[in-house]
Amino acid sequence: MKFSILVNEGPYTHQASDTALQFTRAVLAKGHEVMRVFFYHDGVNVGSRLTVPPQDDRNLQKSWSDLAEEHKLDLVVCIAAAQRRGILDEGEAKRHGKGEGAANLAPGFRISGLGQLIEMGIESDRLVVFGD
Amino acid sequence: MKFSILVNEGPYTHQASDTALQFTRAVLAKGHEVMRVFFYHDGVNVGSRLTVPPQDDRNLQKSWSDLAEEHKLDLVVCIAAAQRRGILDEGEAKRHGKGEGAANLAPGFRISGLGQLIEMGIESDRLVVFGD
Amino acid sequence: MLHTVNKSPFQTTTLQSCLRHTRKGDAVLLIEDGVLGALKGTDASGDIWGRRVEVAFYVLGPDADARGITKERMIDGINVIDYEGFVDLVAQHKTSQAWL
Amino acid sequence: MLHTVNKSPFQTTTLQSCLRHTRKGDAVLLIEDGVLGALKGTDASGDIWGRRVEVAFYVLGPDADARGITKERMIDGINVIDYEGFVDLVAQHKTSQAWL
Amino acid sequence: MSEAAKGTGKKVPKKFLYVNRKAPYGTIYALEALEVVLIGAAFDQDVSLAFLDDGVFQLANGQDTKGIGMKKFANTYRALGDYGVTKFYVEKESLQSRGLTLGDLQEITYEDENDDFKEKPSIILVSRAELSEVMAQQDVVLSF
Amino acid sequence: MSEAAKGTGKKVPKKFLYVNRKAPYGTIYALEALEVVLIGAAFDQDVSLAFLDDGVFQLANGQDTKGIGMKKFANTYRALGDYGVTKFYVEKESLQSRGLTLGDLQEITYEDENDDFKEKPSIILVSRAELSEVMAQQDVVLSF
Repeated sequence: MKFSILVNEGPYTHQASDTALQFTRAVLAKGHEVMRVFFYHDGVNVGSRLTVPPQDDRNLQKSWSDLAEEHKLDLVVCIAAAQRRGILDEGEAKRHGKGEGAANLAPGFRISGLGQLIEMGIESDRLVVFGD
Repeated sequence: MKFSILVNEGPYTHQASDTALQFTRAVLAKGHEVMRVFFYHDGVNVGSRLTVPPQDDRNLQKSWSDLAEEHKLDLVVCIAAAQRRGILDEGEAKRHGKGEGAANLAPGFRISGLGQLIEMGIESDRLVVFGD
Repeated sequence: MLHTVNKSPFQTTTLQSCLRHTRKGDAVLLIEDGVLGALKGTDASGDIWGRRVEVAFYVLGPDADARGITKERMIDGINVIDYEGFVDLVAQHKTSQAWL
Repeated sequence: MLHTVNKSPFQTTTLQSCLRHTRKGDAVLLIEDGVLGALKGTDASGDIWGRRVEVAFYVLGPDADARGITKERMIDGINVIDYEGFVDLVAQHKTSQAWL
Repeated sequence: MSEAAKGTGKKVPKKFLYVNRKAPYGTIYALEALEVVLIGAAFDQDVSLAFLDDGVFQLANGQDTKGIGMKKFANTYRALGDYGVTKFYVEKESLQSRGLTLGDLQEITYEDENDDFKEKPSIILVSRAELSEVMAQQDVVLSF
Repeated sequence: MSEAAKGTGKKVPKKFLYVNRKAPYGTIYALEALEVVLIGAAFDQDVSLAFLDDGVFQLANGQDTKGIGMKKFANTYRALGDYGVTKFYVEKESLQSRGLTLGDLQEITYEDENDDFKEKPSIILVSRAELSEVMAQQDVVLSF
């Protein structure tokens, strides 16, 4: 079965991105397909490569990036939500004059539009929402 | 009278940092002193220089930075909360190997410890909390 | 003591919890989505009405305006203030407690 | 329809609103702080008890464990599942609705 | 439905429901949900909006956000008809609990292209039971 | 009190109350509040903690967070006594509404240096009215 996942909250503050991560792992463990994970609202903050959680705590960005690499997941950060909250890839950082090296989007994530969320609804068998 | 302000939520998602901004302006307009504004929890995200809000919307980071410049405000972002959420000044960015130009702390903000929050409580006449 | 409440009384139990901890002479200021609690004739308005004698109630006007809540639709006796009035309220009370 | 609820029933009205919109044959899964709703003998437990005949109730075990809520302390008839059980529940129902 | 679509090789539109349960301005969810609806309108699906609990305040009349320095987006709901988004299910019980009537909400209409472009109301007042029925019929439910 | 302090040039400790009303793990507020309490303990103020509403779950026995992949921080409350944080006001009505008794909470104690280092309970069970009284006596109330 083809699953898609929507993550509406940022890391650490709300449990949503933890639950979504565990859920996504379980979807894969059960042999289902994950079409895409879409990060919206504060969820875009999961895709910041600048987070430095305490050493005895989990690292949510890294966990997602690793899972994406291992399973070729499509992790999409909403461009409008990301701009509002200061998550930029290289193109965006340059376009907005934020200076060399300022891009903070983590490996394995890409920035795209809300159409990608609608597509998930259209093309997946199941869409599951995690938020606050 | 000496006021201090605690901001517990990030920009745009919750109204807390808007209300805190309007409140701080009113404190100054009434001739009171603002000892410090402390940003905790997701509030640290107010201090990201990478936010690019829509052109017809307010720019919260810029509004705070401008207010700080105009009134010599002390805007402090909690270091532990900021690391978790990926808000780093130059020293922090370097220390954690995030690469040249990666620091995303906005002008007028500084990163410091939770002791600064306790100090606000001890030394201010009034401490007001905005959050979710 | 000045209490601030920023949550809708229809969505959370925050206002209720705040009101149960108010004492005679306290002030309660509704801000942000908390201003929805000022509406009269709702499932929640009895809570404020029941405390109106002992507690002074205030609403942040700009937040009420944003949500289309006019003075006429508010529970009788609630005072509408602006941000400077908010500052005055804080100054008048030794301590503020935010019910988040 | 599978409904998920991630809020405490003591703090918000989300579980109540969800339950009022469930139909016969629906499933409700409590996750995150929502698992507090599974406790028996609380001010909130009547809501779930009242819907237990028409609706199947599930609790995400890892979330219950984290909050110290053992099976014995849950309302009778609630099923405890893990993340893979969550996936199965989603697969079994055409649509999921998250009550946020 | 997706089975049928597979059989013919033609895509049948899916039924999308956007659930609005939060008040505007205190949090961004109402605004960013609306942004999804706007983008989603371009995809030719069968779109409905539900307004229940504090979500009914999103449609309230007389909003004036100048004092809080935020952008008022209530007018945008009125433009959705032009994008083919014409089903706004508003829950009666949610209005009643909040002391509201239909008259406290903005008027939202669309021009029915299947009926000589007559102007018709987009808001459909429904009971809780009716709204539950609408929810049950959906293929995709998005809540924010 | 601050007036008196000014007069003598000596600083009288302020009464700090940390208000905990949220359950742990679903959101970070409980954990980050605890981090403030830990830092605050170094400042020699008169510190109290209040646990009411869902905040009482922060002290619940038997928490096991392995399954959710998060760090369990409940043990840290037990260490606060060593830092001079010894007043944990827990509201009776909040426990009752949630079907809890004192026995469902961790035991938290401190050694009283003014009483031959006897081990004493840090948790003080109070009624809602008593907690309101405690709140009213504070100089600084921090809520997260």
